[in-house]
Amino acid sequence: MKSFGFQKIVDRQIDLDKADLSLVQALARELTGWQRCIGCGSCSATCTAAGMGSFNPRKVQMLVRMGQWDQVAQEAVHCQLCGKCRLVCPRDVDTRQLMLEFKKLQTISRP
Amino acid sequence: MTFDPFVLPFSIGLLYLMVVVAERFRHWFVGLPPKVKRTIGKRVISSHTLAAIWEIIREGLFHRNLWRRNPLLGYMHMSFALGWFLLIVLGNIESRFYSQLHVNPPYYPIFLKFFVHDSHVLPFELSTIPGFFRFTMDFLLLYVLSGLMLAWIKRTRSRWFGMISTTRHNAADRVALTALWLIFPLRLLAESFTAGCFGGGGFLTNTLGAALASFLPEEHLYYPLWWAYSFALGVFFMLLPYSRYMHILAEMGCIMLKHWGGSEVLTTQSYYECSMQACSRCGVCLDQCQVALAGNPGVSPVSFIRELRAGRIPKEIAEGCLMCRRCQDVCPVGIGLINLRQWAREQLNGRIPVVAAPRYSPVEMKAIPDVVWFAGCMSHLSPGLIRSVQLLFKQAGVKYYWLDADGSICCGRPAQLTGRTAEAEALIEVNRQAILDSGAKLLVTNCPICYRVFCDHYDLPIEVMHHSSYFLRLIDQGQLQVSRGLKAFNLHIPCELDRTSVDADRMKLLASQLVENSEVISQSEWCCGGSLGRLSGQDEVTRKISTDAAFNTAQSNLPVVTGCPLCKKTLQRYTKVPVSDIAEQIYLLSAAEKVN
Amino acid sequence: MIAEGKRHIWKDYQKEIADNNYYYARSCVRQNFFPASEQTFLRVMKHELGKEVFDDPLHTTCTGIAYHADVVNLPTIMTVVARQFALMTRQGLSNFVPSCITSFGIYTEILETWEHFPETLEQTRDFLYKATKREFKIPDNLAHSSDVIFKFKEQIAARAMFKLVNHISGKPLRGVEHIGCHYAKMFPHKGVGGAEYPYVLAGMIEAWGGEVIDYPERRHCCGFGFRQYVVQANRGYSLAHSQKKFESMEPYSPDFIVTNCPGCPFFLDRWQYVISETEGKTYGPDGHGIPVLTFEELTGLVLGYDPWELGLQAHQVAVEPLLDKMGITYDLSRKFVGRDGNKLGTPDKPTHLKVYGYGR
Amino acid sequence: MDGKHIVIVGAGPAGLAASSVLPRLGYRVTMIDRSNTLGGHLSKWYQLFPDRAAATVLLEQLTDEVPDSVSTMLGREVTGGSVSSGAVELTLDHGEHLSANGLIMATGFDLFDARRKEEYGYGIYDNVFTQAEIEEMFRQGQIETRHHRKPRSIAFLHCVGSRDLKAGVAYCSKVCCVTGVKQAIELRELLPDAAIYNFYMDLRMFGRGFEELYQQAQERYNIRFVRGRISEAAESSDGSVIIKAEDTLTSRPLKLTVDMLVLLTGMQPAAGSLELAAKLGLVLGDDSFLKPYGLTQQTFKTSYPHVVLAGSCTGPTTLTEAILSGRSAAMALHESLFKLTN
Repeated sequence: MKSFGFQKIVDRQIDLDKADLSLVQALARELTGWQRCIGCGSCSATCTAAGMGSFNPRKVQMLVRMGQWDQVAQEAVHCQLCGKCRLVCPRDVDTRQLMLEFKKLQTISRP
Repeated sequence: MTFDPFVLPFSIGLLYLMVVVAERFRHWFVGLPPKVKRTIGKRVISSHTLAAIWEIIREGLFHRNLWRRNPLLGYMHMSFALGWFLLIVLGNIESRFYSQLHVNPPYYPIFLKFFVHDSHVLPFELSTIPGFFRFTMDFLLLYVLSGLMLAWIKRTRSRWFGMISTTRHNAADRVALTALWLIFPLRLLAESFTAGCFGGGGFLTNTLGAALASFLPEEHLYYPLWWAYSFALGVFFMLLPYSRYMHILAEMGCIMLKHWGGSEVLTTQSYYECSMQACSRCGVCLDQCQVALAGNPGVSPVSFIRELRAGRIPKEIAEGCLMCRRCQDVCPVGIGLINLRQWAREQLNGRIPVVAAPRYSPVEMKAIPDVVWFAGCMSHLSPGLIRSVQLLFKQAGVKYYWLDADGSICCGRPAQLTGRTAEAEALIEVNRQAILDSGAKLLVTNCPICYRVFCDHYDLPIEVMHHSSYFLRLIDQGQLQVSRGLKAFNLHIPCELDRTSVDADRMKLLASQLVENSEVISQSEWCCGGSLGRLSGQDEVTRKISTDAAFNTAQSNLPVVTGCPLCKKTLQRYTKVPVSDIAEQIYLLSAAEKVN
Repeated sequence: MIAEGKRHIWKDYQKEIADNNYYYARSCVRQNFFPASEQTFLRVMKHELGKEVFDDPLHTTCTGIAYHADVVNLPTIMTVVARQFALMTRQGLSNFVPSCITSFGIYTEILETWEHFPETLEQTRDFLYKATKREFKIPDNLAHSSDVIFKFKEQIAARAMFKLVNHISGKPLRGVEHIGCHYAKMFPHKGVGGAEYPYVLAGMIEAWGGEVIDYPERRHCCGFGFRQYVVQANRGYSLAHSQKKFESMEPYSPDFIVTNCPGCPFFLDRWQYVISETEGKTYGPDGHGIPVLTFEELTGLVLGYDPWELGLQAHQVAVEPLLDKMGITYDLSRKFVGRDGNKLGTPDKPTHLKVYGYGR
Repeated sequence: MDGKHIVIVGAGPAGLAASSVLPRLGYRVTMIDRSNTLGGHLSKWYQLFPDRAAATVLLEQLTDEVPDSVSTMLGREVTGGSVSSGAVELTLDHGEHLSANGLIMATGFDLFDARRKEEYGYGIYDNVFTQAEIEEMFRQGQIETRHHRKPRSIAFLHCVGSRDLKAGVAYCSKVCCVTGVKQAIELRELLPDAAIYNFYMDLRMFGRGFEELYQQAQERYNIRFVRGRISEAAESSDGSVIIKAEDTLTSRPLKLTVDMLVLLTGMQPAAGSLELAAKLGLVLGDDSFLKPYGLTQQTFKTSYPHVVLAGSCTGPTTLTEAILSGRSAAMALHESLFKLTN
């Protein structure tokens, strides 16, 4: 293959037609409450880990909805599981529980 | 005559049992880490063994813990354990008089009344002894049967035994239970019929035999009854390793391991396996389990252990628990239920690799402080608590360094509770270094969750205190002046402080020093339900747990005082009575003192 | 697709296009991208339609390319534009027709600015006068050269030698119309058909017998983006954008793409080559690409002009399959023959993309 | 009140509510509406938010409360009129004149013409609908695409013709948010396996039970909410609609193909309302809705004491508000006329 001295830019667009949303369905069955999230960001604001890097629990939940599992797994590793997020969530979402599940995504290989 | 074919079912069962159990114990011993094995080697011949034996007698035979809980329940369990044990011991002794041998076949004492009755000739000098044995053995049989009767009653009247819920049995348990319940009535009938035909029974068997002989063809019935008795015993022994009755042997194993292996043995795979077998499925934990009470009995330890025994670790059961320790506090066998659940979680969640190292930048210090203060992340959501602690430090003239002033990182306990031990270790290491770097000789925390992990896993060379203990000390030393101004309230002891610990006692003592003389403190033994231990479960159950907890904690609608920011926040959500941290109350009282 | 709905929209976006007497402003880059296109426009206008078009050798670039690359500032470009208008005024003309879409956008934007900010117009007049002693009138009519062809599409259809129809099957050829971003996206009412459903090229295709493909990414930019292409390290942006369009149009199996902007045909043509060389992917059948034409080239083909005179050999994607479908005969041996009859030289043969008349 | 005559223009919920009050106070009432049916937009609804009550039941209740003495003129239009002190003169389309002592403007709203937001392709793409068409499908009990297929994916787009300065609409139309949620839930019941999306800028769940409905939609009905406005739609070869939006909560552009795109169009002043207002010399606000005396107090009053405003002719309202304002406007007019005569 020829090189022309530049790289094609990878599209950041989320293609929901191609995203794997089956896990979202599975999550909906297994874990209750997480769909109630309205993206208010109070979890991220209080997060023990968020202040010290790019970790953003609110965004992780949103990425889940979009089926961006690889990114979810990459992000979730930064969670320290302290559970402060649970206390501030106005929609009573157990964000910590979600992050624990997402940490496991690292080991799940997807097609 | 010392043999009859009917002894075979019993003998085969017993032999099978011995082989299986021996293999299990061997497996557990082999599986122990070398260090523990060395400790055991040193302790076998020492006072540890005596202590172990004493505990086995106390708990295994007399069931002291159950007596304490409910005398009827204690009596029931004791009648089985002690009664059967004495039947075996005395039966053995008795049999020696007849056989004149030191060693008899194992079945001989069990079926002695078949082989030996009145027509049996004894040397003259021993002729008074059978009467004593006949009476005693019959008495013991009656004692066991009385227990059996209570067991029947308990199936339908569990509340008489201080229990609301009872356990449900699996198939092996059911058959074993049936066999066990048959053993003693069959023995009674076999011995009575034999006595009816040949004489030689005691007050119970003789009388019953004589009475029944009037209308039953005992001479045809007694032999089949011995078969049935032997058969019941055989079945029971065969099923024992696979049923809850394995607890009889495993409990002894656990007690021995605990005394011989020290605290290190408690977190070994072998101990977990042995202790999960040691559960007698008595069901005492059921009424303590708030998750069970809130409608999810599957999460209770007794159900959890049943799954573990079957080789399963269902996620919702392993993760639904609050880790509140209430079950562990009452377990008559003393099983380390929290550790066991923790172990299960590690199996589920612990194997995922830890990728990210925690990032952390502690604040710079100017001088070495008296106290390094770790408020804990939850405390940051309770500014009243933070402020009270700061002002109390100031009043007492304590030089402190606030390690997590900027929010800091997590103590590691929450990660640990999820079973992610390695992840917790990474956090612990960073925090530990920061604590040591502070140079302080004392670490104070507001959060019992942090406190638990600081004590148990940080291996710190400095003293660690929960703020309640620390403020008690400051008051005792006169560094803080506090007026007794508090009216009646409910004291809520946080689970992670451990209700059975000296820390909890100190918190109670502190509370008693805050109230006006005539005022009452009622103590709540409930977990607030907001525990970080509960990793998953239905929202409705979680809410019910907390609703129940808040209801039971805020008794008489009096204010609640606790020592944990998480409990505070959780209870606040579910009750209308004021909920505060004990530090906030101390601050108010000390401020009042200053004004006066 | 509800055709009635589109026509409803088109009704709202009619623009006035002058009938005759045009001042033609050429593009600075088209000469080397697709060299015969502008000449074809003049030829069609003068010889087919009998219109007066003044092709002024004195005019310059509008400097839009530099403006969009942040090299030239607004007062400067306004002065340059004013000079073009002065040249038009000197010829006694008032209908300005630029060849370039970016120029069209620049002229539109500047005229709009002058309308709203008369003081800027006065300042520009002042600058121009000081610089060149020239004066200018604002054109009565500004239309892009594709607007003009659109206006006369029926006359052209009447003179057509070939139709956009498969001459064997009789089925209409399927065309993708790609509009330059600066045509109507800034000022929808200045473009025929508006910005959402532009009609300027679609109208030509329909008038000449073809069928317009409406594909999902029709609004997307070709990827030129000025800075994206001008800086070599950024060319990946340009490429990715073009590819997004190809991926989107591929399922509709277009027979050709027609464009009205200098940059678009260039990138839509050349990037097909680059994609085939880097990824082995081609978007037409059997290793062919999708032929990309300027609207002048398409007009020339319809009118029966010789493909090589139209400069179609400058295309990297082979246009021969389209010519074959339209039934246009051509002499492959003359593809790379210059004016003097000498060989122009042939490009290297691509690895994947199918081409015709290449040497090796 | 001793047979004074009041004309109510508009027989929607506000007009109906007003006409149920006034006859009992002794007025002679005439109610006029352009359309041939009572109820205005309500007559086109299937179920109401937030409790999913049947629209027909409410409409029946409203019409039942209108006394028989009210003379109802349906299919009739007011073509001219004037207001003088103490009297209102109206001309109808058949040339007849009506004289009244008081006038209630209950002229309602029109739905925003979705074709004006060209980028969504309403009227061009086969499978772009408005909420009104979906409501009609619910009434028919049949949800299907223009190609008579059961949709597997549906996207709702909020704020079409609301809060859109480019469409000349600065205001929020208030009811579209909850309508989108309600219709998503109704769709879910008909299509258990479909993917249902709501693309929103904000979700303004201000009314009682609205937020709870939203929460149910998230949790129980598995409706996917995406915070981001769809910027463009395109039609794919099979007639499905390809939409582009930003998922603002992950800050990434997003593309999605749906079988149906439903535009939740906002409210704009009814064309008839504007015409009549011009004839009667009533004042319009910046938003082109009829301008009442005050926005907090005296929201029914105009510059004429005997002309009052009711319902959505003064701006987007919910049904509840329209009914309340119909009754209140009637009372306000009554007070006013009482003061005038005493």
